[in-house]
Amino acid sequence: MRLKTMTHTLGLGLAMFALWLLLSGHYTPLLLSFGVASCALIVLIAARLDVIDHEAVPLHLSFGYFGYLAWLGKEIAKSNWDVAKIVLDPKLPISPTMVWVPATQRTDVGKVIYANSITLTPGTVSVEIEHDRILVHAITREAAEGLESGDMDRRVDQIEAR
Amino acid sequence: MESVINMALLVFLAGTAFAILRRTTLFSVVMLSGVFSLVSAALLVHLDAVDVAFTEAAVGAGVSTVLMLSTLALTARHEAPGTRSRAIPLIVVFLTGLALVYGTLDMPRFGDPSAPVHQHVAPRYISATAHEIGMPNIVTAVLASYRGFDTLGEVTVIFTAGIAVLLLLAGTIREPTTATKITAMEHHLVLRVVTKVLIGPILLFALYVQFHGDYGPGGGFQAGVIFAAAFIIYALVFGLETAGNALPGRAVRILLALGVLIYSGTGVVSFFFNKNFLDYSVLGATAQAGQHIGIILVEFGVGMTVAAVMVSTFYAFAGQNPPIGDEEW
Amino acid sequence: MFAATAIALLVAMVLALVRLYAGPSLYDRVLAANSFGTKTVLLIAVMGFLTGRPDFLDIALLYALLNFIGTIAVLKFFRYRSLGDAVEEKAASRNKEASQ
Amino acid sequence: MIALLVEAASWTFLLLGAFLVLVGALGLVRMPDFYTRLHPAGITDSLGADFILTGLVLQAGFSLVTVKLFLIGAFLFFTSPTSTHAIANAALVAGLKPRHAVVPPRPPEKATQDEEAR
Repeated sequence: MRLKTMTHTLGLGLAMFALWLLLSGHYTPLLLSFGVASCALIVLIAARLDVIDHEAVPLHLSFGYFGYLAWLGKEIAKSNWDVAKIVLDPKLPISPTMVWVPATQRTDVGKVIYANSITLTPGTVSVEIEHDRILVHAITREAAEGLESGDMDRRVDQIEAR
Repeated sequence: MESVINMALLVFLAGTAFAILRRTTLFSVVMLSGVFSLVSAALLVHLDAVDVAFTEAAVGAGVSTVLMLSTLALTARHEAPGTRSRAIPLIVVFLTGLALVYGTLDMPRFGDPSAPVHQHVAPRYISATAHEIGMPNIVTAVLASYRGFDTLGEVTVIFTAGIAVLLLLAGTIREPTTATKITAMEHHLVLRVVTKVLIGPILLFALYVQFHGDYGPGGGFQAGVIFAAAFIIYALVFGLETAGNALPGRAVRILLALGVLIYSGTGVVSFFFNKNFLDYSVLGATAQAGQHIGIILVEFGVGMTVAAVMVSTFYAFAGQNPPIGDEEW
Repeated sequence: MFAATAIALLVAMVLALVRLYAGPSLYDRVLAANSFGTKTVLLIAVMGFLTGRPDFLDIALLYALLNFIGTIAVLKFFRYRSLGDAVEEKAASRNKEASQ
Repeated sequence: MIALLVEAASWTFLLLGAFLVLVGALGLVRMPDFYTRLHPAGITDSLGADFILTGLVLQAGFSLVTVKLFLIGAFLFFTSPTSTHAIANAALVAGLKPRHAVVPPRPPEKATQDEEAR
């Protein structure tokens, strides 16, 4: 087994056990041993399903990700406010637009983070992903232009950089 | 406030049921029944029947939509218009409804502690669970120990249903062909990555529910469904063939029987100690410890059978290549 | 205040039901059903606090984890017209003839 | 004093969340076509849900309940954009045209690389 795979396996096992401890709330020897057994079983199943890799256990983007989340939270709040204003406006001032925006991330995980960030901010939804671009439906021209400026794209690039 | 929520949810439930009756596009019926399941889960939570709500949630969110859609893929998309008169069925339904409403007049008030159902064995379960079984969740104690024999029957029903589905559908599964397969949505980036990340937590949640049935809502039935849901989502995204290679249908069928065997085997052990079937007291040093061990084993058997039935039913349905129609949606 | 939140959620659920019934396209219905699911998660969480028993959260957690399975099944259904491994159309009909 | 502040913050979050969920649901009814309806649905899924969960977290104090509420938020964070994307993609693939926007053609020169990229 390659070292990298081993790190991912270990990472998955530990993450699962941490999740068990958080969910359980009963820390008796019996339940803790069930927890260990469960995590071992999950790692076994995951290995069998071949889902242990950098995509399932994205250890490589641990730290930059939190800074990104804070920025994303701010963006989500802003765009929520924008869309809420549109909905409550009696005139319903929408100008729906569809554009392809470039996705410059190197890895698939990066592209998924980018695509899901686009969807999470109301006002823009990623509709289709191709290898280096994403088709976006935006509710207003401005929302589409905001994405085309490439700010979010660059920030996702940054958390990807090791 | 409580009753406002209650009424609102009941109205939703009735409204959804009427909408299901009215629609003839089966696809929207599938969506509506998803909503029906959500509302009934919320209602059951509100009525304090948390274990039942849990089951409803697991089945409704995890498997029922998938199974209904795979049935749609094999059959028609529109309800066939009825050809006979609707008058007679309407009268029958109306009279039955009247009879049922008449029946409710004699029923005790909702939550009435002097109602017969609360006078029979329930008080004994409630007072005795603490010292006889020693676990906080009385539902699990009743299900797996006091009424262990009933539950064995239920598991056998599920087992039989699984076998029946396999017998009905397995014969018509087509062999894998040499034709090009549009396997999987594996190239569907978002789904692939999110599924990979979430399979671990879903499996863990299933096992958490499995082993914490003694303390809170949950147990083998719910855990089995959630466990199966993890495999179903894997099969949806990575393709049935990949899933079949990782977890072959034969292995699932063995687990299907093994679960029931674990359950009844746990019951048989007590024969060797001159006790009744499914009397777990002999399994541990003290009667209470024995009960605990017995319940854990039995629930494990339940979970295994339920998960296996769900997975093999999904395999049987999805494994059929549907006739590709050009029917308008 | 939990009550106010719960009522707001119930009203939002009615609106989602309106969209679910009105459609017009199938995707509108899926979207409405999905949105209804999120609101149910929140309602169950709020109801746990309203009745003073927040251990109900396990059910909300379950929905949060599993509710997207149905949507994925819908996507697969429309993309490939099958939940299993769809075979390309021509190949499928050829296969059908061969088996007869 | 601090307890009072936490209480007030909690109610604020709950009411704001409830308001946003309502606005999202209203948008779901008001918007003219499927693709535009995706956006208000996103309000409910993102900030509406987060605010309500935050309000509940403040009520729960520091306990396992908090952890579970946080986990609900985290799982919704993964699953809700995924389902929205899945529905939108299903609609596009099945040929549902946006009523108020034009689907731009894909830039042709890169279409052939698609297969090799995988």
